[in-house]
Amino acid sequence: MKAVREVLSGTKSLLVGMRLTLREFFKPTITVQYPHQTLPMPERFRGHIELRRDPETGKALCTACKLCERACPSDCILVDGVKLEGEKKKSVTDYHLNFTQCSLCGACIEACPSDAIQFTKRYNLASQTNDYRNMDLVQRFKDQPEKK
Amino acid sequence: MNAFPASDWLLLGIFLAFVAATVAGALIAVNTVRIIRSVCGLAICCVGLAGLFYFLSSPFLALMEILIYVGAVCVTIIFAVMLAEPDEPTPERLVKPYPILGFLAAAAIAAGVFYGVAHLSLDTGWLNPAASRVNDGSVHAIGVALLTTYSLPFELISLVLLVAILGALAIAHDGRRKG
Amino acid sequence: MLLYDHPQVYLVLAAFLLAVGIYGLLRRRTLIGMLISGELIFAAASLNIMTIQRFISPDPVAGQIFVLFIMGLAAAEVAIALSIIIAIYRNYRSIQAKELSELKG
Amino acid sequence: MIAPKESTAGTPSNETFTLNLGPQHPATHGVLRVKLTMDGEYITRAEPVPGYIHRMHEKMGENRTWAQYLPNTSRVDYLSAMTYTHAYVGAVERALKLEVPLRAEFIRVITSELNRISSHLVGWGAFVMDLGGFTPILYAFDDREKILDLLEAVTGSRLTYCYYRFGGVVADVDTAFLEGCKAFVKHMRPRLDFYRALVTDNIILRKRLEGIGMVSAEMCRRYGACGPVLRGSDVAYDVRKNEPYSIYNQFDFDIPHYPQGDSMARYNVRMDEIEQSLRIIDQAVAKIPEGPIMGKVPRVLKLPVGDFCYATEAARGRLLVRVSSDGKDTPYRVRLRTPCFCNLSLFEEASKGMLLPDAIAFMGSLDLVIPDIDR
Amino acid sequence: MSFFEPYLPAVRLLIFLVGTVAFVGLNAAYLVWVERKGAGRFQRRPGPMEVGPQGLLQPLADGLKLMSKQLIVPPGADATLFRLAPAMVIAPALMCLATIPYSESLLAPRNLNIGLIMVFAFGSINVMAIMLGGWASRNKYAIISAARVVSQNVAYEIPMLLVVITILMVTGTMNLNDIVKQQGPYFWDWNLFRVWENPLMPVTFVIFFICMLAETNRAPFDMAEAESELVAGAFTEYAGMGFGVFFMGEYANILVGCSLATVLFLGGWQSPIGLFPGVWWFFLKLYALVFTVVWIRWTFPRTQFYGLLNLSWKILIPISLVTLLLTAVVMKLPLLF
Repeated sequence: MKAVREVLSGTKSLLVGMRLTLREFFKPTITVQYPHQTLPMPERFRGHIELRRDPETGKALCTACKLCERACPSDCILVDGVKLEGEKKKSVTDYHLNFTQCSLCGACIEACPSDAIQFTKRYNLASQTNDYRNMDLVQRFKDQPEKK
Repeated sequence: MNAFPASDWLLLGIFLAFVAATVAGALIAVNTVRIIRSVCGLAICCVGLAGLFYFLSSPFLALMEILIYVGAVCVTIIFAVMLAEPDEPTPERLVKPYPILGFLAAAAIAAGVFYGVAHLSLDTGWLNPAASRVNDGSVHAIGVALLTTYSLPFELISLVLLVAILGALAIAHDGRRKG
Repeated sequence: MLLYDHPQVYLVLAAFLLAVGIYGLLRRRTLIGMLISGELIFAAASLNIMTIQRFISPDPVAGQIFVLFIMGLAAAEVAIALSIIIAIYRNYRSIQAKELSELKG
Repeated sequence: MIAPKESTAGTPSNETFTLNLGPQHPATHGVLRVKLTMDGEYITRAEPVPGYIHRMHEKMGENRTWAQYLPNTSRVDYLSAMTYTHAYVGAVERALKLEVPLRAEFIRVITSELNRISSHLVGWGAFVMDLGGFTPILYAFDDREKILDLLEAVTGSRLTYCYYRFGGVVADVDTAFLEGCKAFVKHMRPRLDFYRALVTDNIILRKRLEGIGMVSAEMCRRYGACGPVLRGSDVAYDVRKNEPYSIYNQFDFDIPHYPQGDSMARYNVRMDEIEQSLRIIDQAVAKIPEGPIMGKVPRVLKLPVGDFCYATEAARGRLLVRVSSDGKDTPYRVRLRTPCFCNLSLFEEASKGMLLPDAIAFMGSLDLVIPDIDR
Repeated sequence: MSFFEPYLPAVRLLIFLVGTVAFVGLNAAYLVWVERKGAGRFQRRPGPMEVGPQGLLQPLADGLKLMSKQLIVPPGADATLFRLAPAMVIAPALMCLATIPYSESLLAPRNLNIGLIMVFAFGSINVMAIMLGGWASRNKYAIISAARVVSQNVAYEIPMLLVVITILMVTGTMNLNDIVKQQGPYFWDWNLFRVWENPLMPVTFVIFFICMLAETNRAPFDMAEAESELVAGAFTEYAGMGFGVFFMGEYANILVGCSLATVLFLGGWQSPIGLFPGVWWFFLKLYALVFTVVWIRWTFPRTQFYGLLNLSWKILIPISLVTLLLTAVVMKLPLLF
């Protein structure tokens, strides 16, 4: 008798399961067809870092103080700068990021005293070449058009 | 058979293929070193035999041959091979005391048997088929005959099978949890 | 009359299967190999019976039933034989016929 | 030339054979190798061989500053990264006697519990996948996505959050997050019923889990097993209740525990824990105060000399971080006492005599994360 | 009488054989697509979408990929048997499908009186093929899988044959087309609903369906390729088209099983509502069953091995014996009065 009851309740549980999946079958899909559709990145998305621009002068805010270099747990930042004539602070001439080692922890941004670096929203960074071994952020900064 | 001009030759070809399968299967079954291949040989031989049964106007037996021999007997044998002989025989094992002599002796005996029986069957003047047949030999007729004329052997066979199953269980069950 | 309508063809084939089966029984060293050879001899017998019932017997059912019985017996035989082989393997760790000579003592 | 009898009368190696489960195997979910000695399909000995993904997380702590070690903590058990960071941050805060603002504590609790749910969802889905049911893991991922979206909006990352800092959290949550949490709790409760009907009540699953993989409380004690494994053996031990940290004593929740000690009990513990986490989130979202999110933290961190421990309840059990300081700005030693390592170590004893599929189910019920074992 | 007329039967035979092969090939390829699409829908994702509209060319791309891969024979494997095994899976399935009556006229050139036995005879070769493939791979997982396949198939052959005997008692013929013809033009005439001959007929159908799932090694009984336990079981060492043929053979066997269920229980090409009997009804029923198979696969976890055997020996075989006896009693009941 117990066996019969077990068979019946077992069958019922199977049928319930099948009903549930069938109901899911007719619901619309919820996935995003990635290369064709993309989602907006949230505000705090952590991409690789980039140099920020001073909205007034249009120059990089970075003063090459090298705090980010020291804060980085993975030693992937290399900064160099010179002191230009007639300016109070140094300005950055060389900012290399070894992105293959970067873990996007954000320690550099937190360490920066002048808020000169920020996260980008780039994420499609897989590549078959060694492109990101040595990202020249200064060059990238120069290539980018100034935002009006 | 539906007759179309080349159908006889087609049938002959199929027949020869079945004969070849039977012969080749039998030879593989006794001559290979690896036991698993000789089971395959048996399976091929049985498929060929099934085809011959078809030519002997018994499709039912042809299918039963496949069902029982290929589907049951061969599978059981392979299963036993898996259980009982997990490894290929080492070369050392294959060395026999008198390799050539043993082969010659066995071959001679087998050839003698073959010659005798084949000679007998070729020399006998075979009668023509009986003019009228008792029934049509269909599955229906087999079923009726099994339960009327041959009911006693049928019951005996079932008994033998039952005893075989029980015996197999009893023998194989012993020592199940020994290892 | 084509080849497949002659009883002799089937009978010679049956004789061949029988001979091969005997050869295998003599040559094989393992129990399973012997079992397979035995199956070949069964096959020879089935083929003979079927030939006779096809070409000579007035009752086409009898032969088929005999062959069915042979198949049943073969299945039973295989079941028993294999269980014995497995039991032997458990005791002797081998299915070589030679190893079993210990049974004598 | 007759071969000697012993050569064919098999050796013991004929009886059993060795089966390497892994390092690449669908059921180990990572690079764990278990060396199985099998007798047919029965396991006579199962020897876990960890170390294939050893990344020296403890050693790395010794050559970077206190703050630089923070990203490492999310990478040990990548499925419940929050609780790991919490333990490390907690240890350092205990050493420095830092005050954490109340709002930051609430945020920590909410994000930790969300993280626990997402971890249990993955664990549940992977467990059912080990048992051959592929669909549930995708339903679980659907729900997990909602959590990840919430957390990503706050922390900027979906897996290795690195969100807590000494003395608080790095960024404040907004009302959208809190509303999202409320909506998620509302969404998740019927989903749990759905999971129960689809998977938990399924007769096939019950037959596979009930009475399989028995682990007694005594065995747990011997091996130091913790978390759902321990609670599945009828020990209601939960760090959040028994040695309360953060502000967990302000919330009303139960410790689910089951007396059977089998795989089903561990499964049920996890499912019930999701419900309890939802309860905690519900209360925390309702009670969260306004205020700062960072306490006063010295610019350069130097811990006083000594050993400092902090235990949290990670999704897989009790996680203890012990930091030793010799007064410099880098740790002298960071020690992680991770739950999966202890949970795995009882596998060898408990899986003796099991069938292979049962062992796989048992391993799934331990819910192992391999980097957590190897560190 | 034209020149070609005597050849017509041969041409018809040829067309039928080519048609069967094409049917199997197309189905095996597109059942993979159906499975992937179905799995996708059950999991609320669209499934293959990239190759062709709705991913319709995906099987083609898969086939191309598999064909371009090398068939690796692992060292130590029995190369002959290793290569032979995939062929042994697909060939019997073709033979089985050749016996199925797709419609009243679209059936095997020789109307086989024992079509049912033929299906079972050739269906039984499948076990041996998977077993040989597993054994020949010389892989521990594959050998475990091969051993499982045998005990599973032996266990489920018994209730399946008992159920088929029940059907045979009800219909009294082994000719598949006659079995279909006996089932009338309305759905209550199907064998499935012939409760006056055997009150447990729907249960019989369920048993048959479960056995069919087990015989074709489908989830939740996919012991042979339990991927979380045995990696890919007997197919672990197969690469490229060797694996592809095994895969096709599996789907061809599902097709055989579902066709047989359609013929034996669901009235084959008979219309359920008395209108337009024909091949389309057959396919409708067939693919409904195939869909159910996919549906079951993506709903349940895998059974445990002893659970599987217990289900067969402790539940299915007793119940099928009961239905067998019940059918006999009901059929002979009129003799009592």
